[in-house]
Amino acid sequence: MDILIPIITMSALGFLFSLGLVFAYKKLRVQEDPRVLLVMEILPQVNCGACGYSGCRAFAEAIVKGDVPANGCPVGGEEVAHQLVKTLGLEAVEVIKKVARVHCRGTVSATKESGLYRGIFTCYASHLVGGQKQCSYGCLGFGDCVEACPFDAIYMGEDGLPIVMEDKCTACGKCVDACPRNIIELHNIKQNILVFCRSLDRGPTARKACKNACIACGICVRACPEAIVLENNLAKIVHFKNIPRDKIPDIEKCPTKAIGLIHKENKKQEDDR
Amino acid sequence: MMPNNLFILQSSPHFKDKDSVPKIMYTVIISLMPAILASLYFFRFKALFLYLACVITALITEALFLFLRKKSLDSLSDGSAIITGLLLAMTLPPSLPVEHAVIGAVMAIAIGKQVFGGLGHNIFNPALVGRAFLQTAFPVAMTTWIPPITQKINTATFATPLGNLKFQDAVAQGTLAPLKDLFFGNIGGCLGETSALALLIGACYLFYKRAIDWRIPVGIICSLTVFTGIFWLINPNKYASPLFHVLAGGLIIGAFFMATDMVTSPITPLGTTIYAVGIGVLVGTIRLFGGFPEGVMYSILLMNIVVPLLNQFTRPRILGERRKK
Amino acid sequence: MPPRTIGEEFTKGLWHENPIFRQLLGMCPTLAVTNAVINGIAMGLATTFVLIFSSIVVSSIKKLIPNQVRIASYIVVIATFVTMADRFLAAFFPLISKDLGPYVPLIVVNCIILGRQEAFSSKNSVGRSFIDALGMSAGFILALLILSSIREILGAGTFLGHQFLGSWFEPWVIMILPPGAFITLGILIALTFVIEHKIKQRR
Amino acid sequence: MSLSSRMVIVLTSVGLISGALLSTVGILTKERIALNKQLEIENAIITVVQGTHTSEIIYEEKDLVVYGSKDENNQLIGFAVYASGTGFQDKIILMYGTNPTFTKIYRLTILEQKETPGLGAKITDKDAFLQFWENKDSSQPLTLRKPAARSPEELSPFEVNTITGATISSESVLNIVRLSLGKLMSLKKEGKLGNEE
Amino acid sequence: MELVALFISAILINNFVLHYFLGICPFLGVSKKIDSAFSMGLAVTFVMTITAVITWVINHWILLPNNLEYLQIVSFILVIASLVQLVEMFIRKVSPPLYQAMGIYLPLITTNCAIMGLALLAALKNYSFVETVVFGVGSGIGFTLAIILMAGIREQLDLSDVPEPLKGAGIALIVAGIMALAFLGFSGMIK
Amino acid sequence: MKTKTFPRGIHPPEYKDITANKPIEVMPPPEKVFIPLHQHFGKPAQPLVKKGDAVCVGQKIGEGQGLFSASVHSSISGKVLSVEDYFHPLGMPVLTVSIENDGEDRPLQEIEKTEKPLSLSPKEICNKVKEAGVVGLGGAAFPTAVKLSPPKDKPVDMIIINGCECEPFLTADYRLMLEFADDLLMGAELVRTATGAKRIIVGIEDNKKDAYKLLQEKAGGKPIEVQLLKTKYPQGAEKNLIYALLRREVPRGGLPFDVGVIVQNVGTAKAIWDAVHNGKPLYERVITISGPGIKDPKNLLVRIGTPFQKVIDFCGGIEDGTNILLMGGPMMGLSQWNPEAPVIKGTSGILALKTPVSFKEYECIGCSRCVEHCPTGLVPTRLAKHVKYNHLKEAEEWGILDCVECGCCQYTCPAKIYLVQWIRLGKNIIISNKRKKSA
Ligand SMILES: Cc1cc2nc3c(=O)[nH]c(=O)nc-3n(C[C@H](O)[C@H](O)[C@H](O)COP(=O)(O)O)c2cc1C
Ligand SMILES: Cc1cc2nc3c(=O)[nH]c(=O)nc-3n(C[C@H](O)[C@H](O)[C@H](O)COP(=O)(O)O)c2cc1C
Ligand SMILES: Cc1cc2nc3c(=O)[nH]c(=O)nc-3n(C[C@H](O)[C@H](O)[C@H](O)COP(=O)(O)O)c2cc1C
Ligand SMILES: Cc1cc2nc3c(=O)[nH]c(=O)nc-3n(C[C@H](O)[C@H](O)[C@H](O)CO)c2cc1C
Ligand code: SF4
Ligand code: SF4
Ligand code: SF4
Ligand code: SF4
Ligand code: FES
Repeated sequence: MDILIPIITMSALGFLFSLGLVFAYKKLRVQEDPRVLLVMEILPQVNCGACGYSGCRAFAEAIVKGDVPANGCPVGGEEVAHQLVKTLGLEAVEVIKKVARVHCRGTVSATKESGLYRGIFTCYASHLVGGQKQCSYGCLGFGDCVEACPFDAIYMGEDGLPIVMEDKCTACGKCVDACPRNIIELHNIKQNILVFCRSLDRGPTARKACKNACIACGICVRACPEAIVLENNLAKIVHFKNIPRDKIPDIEKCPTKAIGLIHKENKKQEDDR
Repeated sequence: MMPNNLFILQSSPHFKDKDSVPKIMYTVIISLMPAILASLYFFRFKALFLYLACVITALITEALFLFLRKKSLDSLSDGSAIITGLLLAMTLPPSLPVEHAVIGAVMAIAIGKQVFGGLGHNIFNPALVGRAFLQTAFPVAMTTWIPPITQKINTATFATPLGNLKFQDAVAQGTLAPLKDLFFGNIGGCLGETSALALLIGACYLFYKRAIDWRIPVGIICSLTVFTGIFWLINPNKYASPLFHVLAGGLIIGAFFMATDMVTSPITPLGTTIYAVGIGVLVGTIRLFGGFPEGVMYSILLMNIVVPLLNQFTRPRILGERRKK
Repeated sequence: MPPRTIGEEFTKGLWHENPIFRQLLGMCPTLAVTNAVINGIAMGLATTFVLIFSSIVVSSIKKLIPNQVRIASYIVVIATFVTMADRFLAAFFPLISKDLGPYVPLIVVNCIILGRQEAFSSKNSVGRSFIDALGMSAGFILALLILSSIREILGAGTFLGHQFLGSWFEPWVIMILPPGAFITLGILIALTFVIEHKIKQRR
Repeated sequence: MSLSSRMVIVLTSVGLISGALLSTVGILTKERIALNKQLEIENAIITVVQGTHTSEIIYEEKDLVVYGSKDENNQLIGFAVYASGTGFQDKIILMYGTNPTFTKIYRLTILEQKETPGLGAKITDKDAFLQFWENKDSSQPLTLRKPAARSPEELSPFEVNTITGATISSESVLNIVRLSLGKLMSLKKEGKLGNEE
Repeated sequence: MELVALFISAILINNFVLHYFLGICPFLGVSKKIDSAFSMGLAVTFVMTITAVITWVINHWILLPNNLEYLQIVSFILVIASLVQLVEMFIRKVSPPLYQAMGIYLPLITTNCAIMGLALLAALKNYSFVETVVFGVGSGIGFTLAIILMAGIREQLDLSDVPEPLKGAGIALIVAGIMALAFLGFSGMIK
Repeated sequence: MKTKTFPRGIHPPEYKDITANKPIEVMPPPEKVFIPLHQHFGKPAQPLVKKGDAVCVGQKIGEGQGLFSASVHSSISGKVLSVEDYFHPLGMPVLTVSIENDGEDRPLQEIEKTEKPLSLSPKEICNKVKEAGVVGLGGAAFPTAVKLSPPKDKPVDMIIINGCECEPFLTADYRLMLEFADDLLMGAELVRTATGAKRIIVGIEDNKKDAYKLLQEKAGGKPIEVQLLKTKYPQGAEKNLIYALLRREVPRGGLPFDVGVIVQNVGTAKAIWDAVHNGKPLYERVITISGPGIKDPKNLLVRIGTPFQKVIDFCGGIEDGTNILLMGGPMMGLSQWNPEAPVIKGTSGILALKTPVSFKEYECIGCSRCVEHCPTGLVPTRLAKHVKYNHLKEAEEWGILDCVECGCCQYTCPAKIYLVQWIRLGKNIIISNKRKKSA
């Protein structure tokens, strides 16, 4: 008897409880698209929001619904896009790997200070009082972009300019948003030539403020008019694929080296690290 | 342009009031002096050693943390650690062994202040965290009292006026300390709390310098008066008078010097008022119904817990704002 | 990830996935029973017992259990072992049982146990689950031991009930009380972060 | 087999097996645990009424149990009173022994308390507290000695000691004894305590 | 009077979190924002009250009469687990806004020792039915109070410079310690 | 008469005596002026001239675009040197017309005087004001024509003429009130006519009693009330001024005409009169050049576009040890690094100060002084922290967008925290995020 009562009680409890669960399972189950979970597993799960959704989960739901193409996640890049295509049976899409690039060479030594800045040490704050450099377009060097990067892909170089580690950069665009002077832009990683200046000042003014400024002398434009134009005192690469290899040395004759090959630069960056 | 000719580039405003954090802190230190001198008079070397131990330990602990966190040691000179040390010492019984005081000062600065990020970030009043730690760690030593030098008696154990009230039924027995003694300091108790007069002199200086928010002492004293007054009116043979409660124990020092700690009190006017009234009521409750004779420390710490919520939910009305009912 | 070796399976519970310091699981018993080393050890052993046996049982019946009643069945299994441990203590160590009060029965809701069943035993073989449970328990006991040693030594001046510090030492009563438990654990967790950080920097 | 029936069967059988296991364990340990409890009480009775040979419950209500203690010769030598009340933190449960007329307290022991360790918890300590409760005269109301005395000799027979720093706990113990004694006296008057004499 | 004392003591003196160390996981886990802390507190109070009632019934009508104390653990936990699930489903059906507010915290409650602790403590202390209910409600409110206060503090700490290693659980535990220290001020209040 | 005021606020040292007794001097036009096409709240003006064009005084050189904009006029006669980006006192380069003076000060031919301006229709007044490129001279440089045509559903019953000039050092408005009292009262009447309001109140702080007396005398017989206010900063901030004078509260995020009020600066009132009565565009204004760094402080009537350096040189130059150059007052002014920047319509003064170069910043100690002094009723420390820790949503909930950047909080803060800069930063980020979202 002593043994039977507990056994019965327990079995009864188990029975009742399982009935409850069966009931719950049948009646109150929430339907969730299992593919969302699959997609979640593929996504990088950093919830950075670069895709334009409020997080990886929202993106997963969107892609399952078909609202975004498979390459919608800039962070995941090619590999994730590829897997998504495979898993969901979507149409294959082309993925251009992009990276962030800094359009300024206004290092501490190259530029002149405008005043003794006193205040909050962020680029944005300094920008709001006009910036502590005479160039009103250049990098302010407090590293808002570094702070903003969720992947630790930017660091502050010794000469006061941010350096992007291209292997870590996922093109999430946070730094682009963070920079008050719009110095950072996302580019196709294959683009190897860049204008490292944003100054719209006239040549003499620009040069006075920064040794490495684009002075709108037009040497590069003359070297390759198909791809480079001058706009508001600044050289602009319209379409980098139009630059033939053999023109590069001519372009690099830029007196302030405001335009040039990025990969040479990159080598130097590698060494800096 | 030469760099040294550069103009300053900054955001407005370009004028600043002359007051600064160290100035406020040193004002408080000066205002504590009358009470410190009084306690040195009442307890002589015992008091001196406690003050020295607490202040020095507080400074060393602060320096250690600043060093560990790779911050500039300049902040030592802002005076806040000195205040913490002094106030801690002022809340200790004169007979407390110096090594206990040292532990208290370490805890006050370490757990009460630096773990939160140092000056300005702490949630709880550091000196009282130190005292609460000691009270809980060494309850016996923290409730053993010696008489002041002005009372020429020589007993090993001695009770404070509030202790008498709680455990000896002093009102009924008629052994309650006279108000005059409470006011001038001819009683036992913690270093800093014996003489209400000396504390009030310091408090006047604080008011003169506008270093503290008047709402806090006024709110505490009023609410305590009302709370204890009600019971006193009901049964004056059992409960002590409100004036006794205001003058006894740590209330004056607590209301003027500890509850007013800016870091750990609310920043909004309404919040501050609620905070002060809360302290007064809690002090009354603990003194009349709690297990401890004195509740100032616990009341302030308890209200410290509520301060973030008070700040959150008592945002002042913005000019032109219409509040939803 | 390559499969972990048996050794790694065991040691991960000691440090990298230490249930208390790293995963912050099972905080309640940790705080509640560490006022004396002996209680800590008893609690640790009881938890170990439950963890190991329920791991074995769960991993061996995992295939039979439909997903929907998974948690319920695990809870019953765990509760069964907890009851055994509880009864055992009450029968043979009545004093300790009294000290631990309701915290032994509370092992049943200890997140470490259910968490391990969910995360590990329900997916791995009996052998691996056993090793994993062993490692986790060791980590748990280790944490309890550290915490309870600090608390007992400072709070009572004793270790396992024996005078540890000299009689000059005046015990810090607070360490035996709730505030001491919280504060000590808080500091220990911060310390493990610091150590972990240092280890990472070394690499 | 459908999923639902599998769910039911699995959970029921888990319950079944668990029930079986538990009942075994339960039965195996039941006696032992009951014995432990009983031993605790018996030990306490022997401590507070020394010379007890047998004892039996002669009165029982919530929070108050009276055991009559008899020696080898089946002579009533006193009562062991199990009583409880609120202390500083939580309930204190204690037991004390009296002579058959309740005019003398032999001894006191604390069965359960949750007072502050190192402070209120000293009420379980013989040197600090319990020894001051030996052989008290309870024909008059007991009073508390504060400040504390150093040795039992300093106390009058009607006085019990405080623990320095733990007045409340000491007072609570005294109160529990006082209250239960009062109750017992009136019970006795009403003749509800059995008719031993 | 006794009941009032029990109630106040459950909230302030023998607070579940600060005195008994029960429910620490949600106390640490769900105290980052005041809103969610409040919802969690509500959910816990709610479940605690129901648990108190049902476990009392099971204990006094089934287990004790049959001498089955040793089934307390198993049966209580089963009851709690199923109860939580039923409550969750019920709320979801009946009031979606309420579900949004507190439903998502319900699953967390199953492995919360506060609930189980309540059932066990009430059984251990031999409370009567009314006492058990008061104890349940009081403990729930005590838990809510503690977690909301904690959340307020943590929101403020989000605006502070807490040392890196202490961020998160470390500082939360220290704050809990000082809170427990302050709550000691209430001890001895109920005699 | 009782002085009125608003709650909270501060009492910074005034330093008005330096220039209070110096009558307005006329500064001769410089050889070159640099006239930015963006000197006002709203869209920049579109250039109407190009390099090499000849222009005369008062000729329109930039046309306002759209509703919120204002036209820009030449302040000298001469030749346009360039139309290019140039330094601007606000910090960012702005499209600027630089003109070389031919020394003739040739006025525009077609200037016409209106004999009976008060009998014009509201529409006509507005048009004349708009043509003249008048913007608020009290600081925000809000296009006045827009202010004068409030939406139909918000009738205006009250005009407030803001003569508070609460910023330390500045005395331009004060001198203007003393020397052009009639003009500005007439200007006020014009505003009243244009908007159909009933009453006019002129608010003057009690540190300018003689201006108060003078205006009260002149206002006799007109529906104009002159009211003395207790000296306190920022009395001149319009929401506070409206509260002080009328006890009306402008709703959060609203504008004065939400409570039936229009506030105009005294200088603006005069400019309106000049525009409507004399047909004179806004090409010069009164500014105060003061501060311990100026050798010979003055109140000057200056042409818009004159570089600061020229103005300072006219006042004897800068003293050694000057380390900060401001456009505007010390509470809200903008610090300048480049003395070549030009005077614009919103320039109320140029100050050269000697401030302590370094001071230590502390952590906020929660003293609540900023809360006690914020005239808007905000919790500045909280706002700053929310911005610092990137809780922009919370910052908005706590009313960051209501901050008028008066600087009271930072002035009183004993920890010397850059409260206003944090708040400004937060406002900028929030607003630009909102723009991005709506775009
Ligand atoms: C500011 C201040 C706060 C205090 N707070 C408490 C307290 O909360 N609890 C306490 O027991 N003593 C506190 N004290 C000490 C008491 O004022 C006093 O010394 C105490 O009443 C002694 O009583 P006891 O020994 O009987 O506990 C405080 C002292 C000061 C100066
Ligand atoms: C943390 C702490 C725990 C305490 N625990 C107890 C206790 O368990 N029992 C007790 O009687 N007093 C305890 N007290 C002290 C009482 O509050 C009270 O001060 C004491 O009973 C007064 O005793 P005394 O008159 O001998 O100083 C405790 C005090 C503290 C600070
Ligand atoms: C903090 C603050 C202070 C101000 N002080 C003055 C002042 O002293 N005098 C003034 O005319 N306008 C002052 N203003 C500008 C007024 O708020 C308002 O914009 C102006 O009086 C409107 O007139 P206006 O359009 O003619 O410039 C201040 C604004 C702020 C935000
Ligand atoms: C009016 C005033 C009261 C203070 N009271 C205390 C106090 O009670 N305890 C303390 O540790 N520090 C006190 N301080 C110093 C300082 O605020 C304290 O160290 C900070 O809490 C540390 O962050 C006080 C400072 C002021 C200005
Ligand atoms: S923040 Fe910039 S550098 Fe960092 S990952 Fe994103 S795009 Fe790349
Ligand atoms: S690139 Fe932009 S954000 Fe980065 S440091 Fe330079 S100015 Fe700042
Ligand atoms: S918060 Fe804004 S409105 Fe308030 S005092 Fe500071 S600057 Fe002025
Ligand atoms: S005035 Fe400064 S220190 Fe005081 S509360 Fe405001 S920000 Fe903090
Ligand atoms: S261990 Fe108690 S809630 Fe997790």
